[in-house]
Amino acid sequence: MYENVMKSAERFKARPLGRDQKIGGMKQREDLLFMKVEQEQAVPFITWLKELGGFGHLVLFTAVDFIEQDIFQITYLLHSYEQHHDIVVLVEIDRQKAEMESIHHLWPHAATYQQELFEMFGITFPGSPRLYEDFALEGWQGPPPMRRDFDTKEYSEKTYFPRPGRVTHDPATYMKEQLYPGEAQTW
Amino acid sequence: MDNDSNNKEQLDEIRKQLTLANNDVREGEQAYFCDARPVVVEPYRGILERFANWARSESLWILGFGTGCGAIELRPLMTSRYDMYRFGIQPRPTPRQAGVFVIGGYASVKTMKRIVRSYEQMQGPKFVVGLGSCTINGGMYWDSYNTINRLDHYIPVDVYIAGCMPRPEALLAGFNALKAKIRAGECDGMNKYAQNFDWYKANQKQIIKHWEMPDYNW
Amino acid sequence: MKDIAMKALYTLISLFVILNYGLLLTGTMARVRAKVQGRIGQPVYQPYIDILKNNFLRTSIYHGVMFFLGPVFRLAGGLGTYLFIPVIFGSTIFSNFAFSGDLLLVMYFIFFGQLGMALGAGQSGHPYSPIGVSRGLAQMTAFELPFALAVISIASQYGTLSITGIVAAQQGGILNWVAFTNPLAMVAGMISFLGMSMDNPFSIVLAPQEIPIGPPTEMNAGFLGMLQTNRAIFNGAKLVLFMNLFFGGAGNLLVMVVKTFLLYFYVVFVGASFPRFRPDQSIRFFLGIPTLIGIAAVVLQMV
Amino acid sequence: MVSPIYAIAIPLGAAFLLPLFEKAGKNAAKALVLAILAALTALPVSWLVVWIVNTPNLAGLLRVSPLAVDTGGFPAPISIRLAAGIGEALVMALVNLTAFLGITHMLVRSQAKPTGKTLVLLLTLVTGVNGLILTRDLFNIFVFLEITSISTYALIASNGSKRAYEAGFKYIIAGSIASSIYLVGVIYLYRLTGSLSLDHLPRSGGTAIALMLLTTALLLELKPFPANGWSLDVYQAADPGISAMVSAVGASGVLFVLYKLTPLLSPTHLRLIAGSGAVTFVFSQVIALRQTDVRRMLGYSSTAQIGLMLLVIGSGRGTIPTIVLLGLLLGNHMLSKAGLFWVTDLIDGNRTIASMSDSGSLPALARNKPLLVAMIGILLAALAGLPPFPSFWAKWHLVSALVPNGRWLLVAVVLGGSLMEAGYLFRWFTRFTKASEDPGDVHQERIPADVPVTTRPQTGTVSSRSGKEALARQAASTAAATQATTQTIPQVVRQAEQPVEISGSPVPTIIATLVLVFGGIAAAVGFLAPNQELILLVPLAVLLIGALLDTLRIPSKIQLLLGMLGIGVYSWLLLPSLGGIPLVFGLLFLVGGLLQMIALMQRKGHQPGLAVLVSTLLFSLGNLLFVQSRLGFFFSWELMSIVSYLLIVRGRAASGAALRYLMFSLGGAYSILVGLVLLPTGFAPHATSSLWAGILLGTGFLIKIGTVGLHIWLPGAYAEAEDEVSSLLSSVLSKAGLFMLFTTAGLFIQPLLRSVPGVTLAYLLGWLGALTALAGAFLAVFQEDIKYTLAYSSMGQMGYMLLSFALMTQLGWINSMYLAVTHLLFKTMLFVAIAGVVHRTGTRLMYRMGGLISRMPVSFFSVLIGIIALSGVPPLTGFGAKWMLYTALIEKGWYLQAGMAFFASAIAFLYLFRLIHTIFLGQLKDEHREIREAPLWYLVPQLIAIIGIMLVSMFPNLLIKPLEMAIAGYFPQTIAWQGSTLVSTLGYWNGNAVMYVTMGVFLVPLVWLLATRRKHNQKVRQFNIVYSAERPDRPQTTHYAYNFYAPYRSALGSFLTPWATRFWKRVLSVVRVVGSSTRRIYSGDGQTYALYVLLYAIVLMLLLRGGN
Repeated sequence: MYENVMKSAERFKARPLGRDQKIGGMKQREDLLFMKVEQEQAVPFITWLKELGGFGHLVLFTAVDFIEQDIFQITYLLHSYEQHHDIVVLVEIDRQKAEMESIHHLWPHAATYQQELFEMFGITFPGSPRLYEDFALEGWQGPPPMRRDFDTKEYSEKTYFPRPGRVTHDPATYMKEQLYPGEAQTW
Repeated sequence: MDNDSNNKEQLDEIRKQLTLANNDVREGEQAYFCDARPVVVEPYRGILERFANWARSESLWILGFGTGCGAIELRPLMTSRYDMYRFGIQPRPTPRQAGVFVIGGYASVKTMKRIVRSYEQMQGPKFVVGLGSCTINGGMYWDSYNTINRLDHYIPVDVYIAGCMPRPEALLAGFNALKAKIRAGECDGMNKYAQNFDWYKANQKQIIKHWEMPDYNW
Repeated sequence: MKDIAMKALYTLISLFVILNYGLLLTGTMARVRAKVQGRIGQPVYQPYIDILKNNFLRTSIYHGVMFFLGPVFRLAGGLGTYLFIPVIFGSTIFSNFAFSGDLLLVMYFIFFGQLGMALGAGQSGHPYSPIGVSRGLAQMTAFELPFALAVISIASQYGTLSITGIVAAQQGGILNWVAFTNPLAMVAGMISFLGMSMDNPFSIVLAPQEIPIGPPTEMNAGFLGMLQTNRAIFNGAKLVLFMNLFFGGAGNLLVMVVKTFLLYFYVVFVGASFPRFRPDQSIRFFLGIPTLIGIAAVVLQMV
Repeated sequence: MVSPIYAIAIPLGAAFLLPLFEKAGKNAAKALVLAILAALTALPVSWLVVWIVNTPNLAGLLRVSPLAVDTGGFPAPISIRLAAGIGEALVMALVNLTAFLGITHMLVRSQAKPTGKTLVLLLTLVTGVNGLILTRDLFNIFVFLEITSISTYALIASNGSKRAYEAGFKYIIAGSIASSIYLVGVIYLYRLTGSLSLDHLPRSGGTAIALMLLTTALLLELKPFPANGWSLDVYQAADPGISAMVSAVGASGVLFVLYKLTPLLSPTHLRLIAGSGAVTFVFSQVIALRQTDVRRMLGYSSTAQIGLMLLVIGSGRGTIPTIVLLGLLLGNHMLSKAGLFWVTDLIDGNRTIASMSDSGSLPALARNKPLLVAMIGILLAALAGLPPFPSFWAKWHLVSALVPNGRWLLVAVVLGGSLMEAGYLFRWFTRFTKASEDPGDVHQERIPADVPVTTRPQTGTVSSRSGKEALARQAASTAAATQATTQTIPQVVRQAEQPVEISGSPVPTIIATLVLVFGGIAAAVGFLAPNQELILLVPLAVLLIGALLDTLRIPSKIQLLLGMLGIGVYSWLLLPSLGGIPLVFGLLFLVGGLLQMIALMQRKGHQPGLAVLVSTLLFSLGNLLFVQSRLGFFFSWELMSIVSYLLIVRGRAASGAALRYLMFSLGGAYSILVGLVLLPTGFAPHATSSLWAGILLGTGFLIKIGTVGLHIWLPGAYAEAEDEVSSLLSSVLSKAGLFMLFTTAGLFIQPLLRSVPGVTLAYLLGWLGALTALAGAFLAVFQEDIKYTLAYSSMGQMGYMLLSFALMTQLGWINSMYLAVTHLLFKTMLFVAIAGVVHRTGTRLMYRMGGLISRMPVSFFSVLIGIIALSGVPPLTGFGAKWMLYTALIEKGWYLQAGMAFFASAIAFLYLFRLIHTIFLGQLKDEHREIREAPLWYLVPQLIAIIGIMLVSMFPNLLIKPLEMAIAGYFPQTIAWQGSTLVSTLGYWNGNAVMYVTMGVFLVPLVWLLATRRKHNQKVRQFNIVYSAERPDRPQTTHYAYNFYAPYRSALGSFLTPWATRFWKRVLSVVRVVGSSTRRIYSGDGQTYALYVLLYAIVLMLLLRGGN
């Protein structure tokens, strides 16, 4: 399995994030593989995975805003029922030109993910059905709220009548001081 | 009423004020909806109103609409552990018949739209219980882009129950507080809403786009 | 003139008794159900407060003339049904207007309220209302069949369709009751009574979770109060009818209270023990065994 | 008197001289031919006139001595004698008239005018036929046979087409074989007896085989089944004008010869002739059913008619002389068949008329040339044996001759064949009225796709960013779609509206039709006069007057007013003379009919046939009230059926339904016919008779009532007829069967089995009634089409009436009539109110309506009252009916029927609620936002009916007491009155008190609500509903109406299978299969046909041997 995918990955210029490589300081599961692929090769690669690689199930489809590198990382999580194996395809796209090929022709339900991604991140998927319709936010008029340059606190304060007198405590200190003063040492 | 034309014009003027423009209803759909404004209804006087208030307080019908995570606390309230029926409280599936609206925690903008519509469909006098911190000041969602912070800017609230989550005991205490308030004749959210309708509506419309309904959902 | 005045007075007394009895019975049974569920339950007088509260509501909405008349029809149906049944055997006060017609009149007058209510609910324009009505009517046609067969069996047994006559024939000991002289008719009738009560196995009409309470979805305030009032009276009327038909009627109020309480208790007992049927299941149920029992009861009278 | 010899000499001479005349000018020759034929027609007519003037009565007329001429001056055995008796004169007149009209037709038509040669041949043919009719010499007959045959071959072949030559050749082969056999027979006979004169041949035995040879030959000439394949190509291949001549004229001569032979023949011969006729009749009809070409179908019909006449000849003497019967049938056949052939000739632009399958232009024809279509209708009715045409009377007398002799097989053949004939003839006729949308079968009514009616986009929410564009795009696309549909519709219509041209003059056909009509009326007068029942012809007079007004294009309103006036006067004169049950039904028919006619006043302009048919229908219903004789009754009954058929067929998509109605009506009528003949004491009220009479009459009446199993026609007829006419049919006409049941009630009370005294026909009727009530209710529940719902509801209600009637107790009968009267009132309300709704909304599908209460409050109120009255909810009239029904049932001991009836009445609630809810309550549709209340003419009858219902509800004894009086004396008294309380042995009912109590209990909560909800009770609109905090998208998606009782359907499962429909479909398919497989014996090969002819002859001979 692994070899098979790797062989084709070369064709699509997909780069595995090595199995032994620790991501976030933890060892990966045996049945999970991360692949990084260029934007142009992403959909062909996913198509190959679906049609020939046996990864018939689109489990998850989301995006991460790496504002520091000025990219959106799009994440496709695929699953193969035959091999009991997951594969994560990571694609980085330009944050300034947030546009990605649609995969709704592979999985119809991907259209809904894309609708959500458009609403939350402003990533467009040309040709995706109902892309510009409201998904979760009815009549949202601000910038896409999940972009990290969108200041939700400021927006909230501006929009939702903050009640004055709100105090924020650090839970650990607050607990120590207020609730369990005698047991402070046990913490 | 005489047929004096002056008088008639005046009446028309008054009637115009009593009807809503319903600007948010789509073209050609005005005829589907009632366009009357909510009106302030004077309470009965004296002992009759006190008696009525007692009856209202002893028969609290909750609208079965779990708007947020706090609604989970209503279930144990119904079952044998807490048994809210003892206090004359029972759930009701339709706003037409319910008298108490328990806002179960955080209210996103999307939910808020439904809350307002349902609130308006309830028949007065109607009472609102804000459940959990989220309804008071946004709670843990205080800086969320999509969750309101203060419920009382959108609909009149009679009782707040603080906590995240408040336990069923707190809810019962809240209901009892509501009962006391009702008996004291202090719960007049319905008239408050009607009186300050434009303010409430402006607040609601500030956050809720695509209203697509009449301004007051009869 | 004096006669009419007296009759009016008797009617008022009779209605007063049945209204209070019906409300208290409803309250009591709610407590019984609560006990089954391990709760304490609402106060016995809760139905009174609910009706009061609904009538005290300051605003209300209506959808049109038929919507307005729906509850009127319903309550008129309940009152009429009750008033055409003699409640206490041999009592002038509680004989009501039983002289205007016999059992057939009562059986058909039950439809009066249902039809009117269905029309009122229909005008609300809410899709759940006609869904509820369609289920209710469909179920009604099914449970009326065994009931009708039971009634026919009794009528042929005693040679009368007069309720007073049927009660009179059952006097003189517990063994003279239809329940013992014609047990098949009683069984068929009592099964359809379950359907008529719309309690649990057959409560799909209201289905609070699925189609929020069905026909009266849009009913509010005073309209709802009127429906609740009717519920008490109509329940009482049905209980009295079944008591008269199968269990020897009642010679005084106390006997009536005991018998009807037990009858209602039976409904609640079944309701608390069984889950709910789908409409097609309940139709098939009533058209099956209970109808066969009813036919058997009728055939036994023929041979 | 002119000698008969001229009848032969003139045409023969003229035929030879014609080429000479042609030299003088074509027109001279044509004029000569016409003059000769006119003279030939006039000749026998002149004899007839002289005889009729000289003889006082019919019997004398039949015994008049024939006009005989011995040729050559020698007496008969030596010379050839020509003799013309009454029969000869009659047949000759008909033959020559038809020939005259036929040649005229061919001369005046625009294309394929006959050449001189054709005229010569036609004259020769006429000569031959005249000779056949007149001569009394067997060999001379052979000569004329040959003359006829040869001219026929030549005529057929004169068309010049390949098919015509082939057809002619086959004809020659078969004809030659027949001639040879005849010649052998003649020789044999001469050898045996030494004489060939019909008047001198011995009537004793020994000549059987010789006579059989003659008979066989003549039979073969008459194209008997199955040895007739050779003749049938003629009809399709030859010129229709010539087909008409061959079909109408050619055969009649041979037929008459056979008739002349009958005195010589033994009973075995006759039986063979009758059998041959019967076989031919029935099989030709079966095959005709499967024909796709109209001329071929008419050809089979001709063969069948000849078969019928053979049957008449062979079945011997009946109630009236054979010759009269034969004359009626022959005249009817000749004129109608020739007329039909001519019509196909007239409208033969692209042969569309001649094809059964492709007939798109026929409706256009009906619109453009209504008179022509009316004429076709008359000709078809005559051919099918409907009153008052001659063959109707012949059919009656034929059956009444056959039944007492116990010849059941022949009766079955005659009636079954006639039924099939009416079936295929009118199937063709319905093509003229067929609309583009014909629902065909009732159980598969097509529900059109729900086209988007608004141009509004259908999505609930539209995104902010591109919302406007999306909205605009959607709106544009919808608008385009709408435009496209509006553009295509006129195209479709234009396609259907092909102009239909008439080529030639219809005058000869019109004359034939008129002769038929007047012959029919003369026959009617002749047959009805002996019983002093000429008053039964009043509906016919109305029909004629109305037809006249219609041709003058008098507006329908005026016609209707005249009709109402006429019915008013008629009722005024008739009703006081009636009493008891007839009076009740008289009021019901006539006054109820008047009520219905008010609704028809809504029609604007000239509606061809509407007013006249309605008036005629009501008059013929009036006939039933007082008719005494069996024949008179049967005449009135059939007249009513055919008139109501014509009314139904006017509906927009009613052709299939109307045809079903006609078929079941005729089937019922034939059943009644046999039943009537079986009644020994004649038709009189409460006659008691044999069981079979009861069963047959009962079946006929049950069909009219629409009992379950026989109800197939009912829903379609009621639903597809025009909306106001449906009301008339359902509320008035359906009671005709019930009335007849009441009138013949005595038939139904005898026990079926001696051992079980309780089981009578009435007992069966009771079960049927209960089943009908249940089936009607169940079928009504699951309809989407409102008129089908009402139609099935009518069926269910008729079931209650039947059940009550069948009880045969006082209360039962009172209830049956009480139901009949109240059903009239509430069905009027329902049907007319629904007619108004359909008129305004333009749809009959319930789920497309909704919320109309605000737009049509009066109609709503009327429907509300109607459904309360129908359902039996107190305090309105329905409860009285239910109370009486159950009381009577339980008194009688019919407990299970009572249970069934109760179940049916509970089911009725389902469809009634559905009816009122889906139309008037729920969500108002956009397209109905501006509609108005129903027209005033619709409201008036509804209001009258409401007043009636309210009165009867308030004071039930207003109706029940007169009904009680109407049936006083029939049954022992089982009910009593205590004030206004009706007391039975079981229970009691005080309608008055119930009304007061109900009003009381209704007022109390009403006043309470009005008082407490006086203020701050906001009236809201249709979308202000609790919709899970959402808003409804569109009224269409919010209105719960389609498939309303889905759970019930799934609960009942296979119980709802339409068994009856399935059964009748199976019957139809069996008949069709028989037709198709029988048709296979016609291989189209001349040799095979010749073989058939020979085999046929041999089989006949063998049968004769076996018979001896």
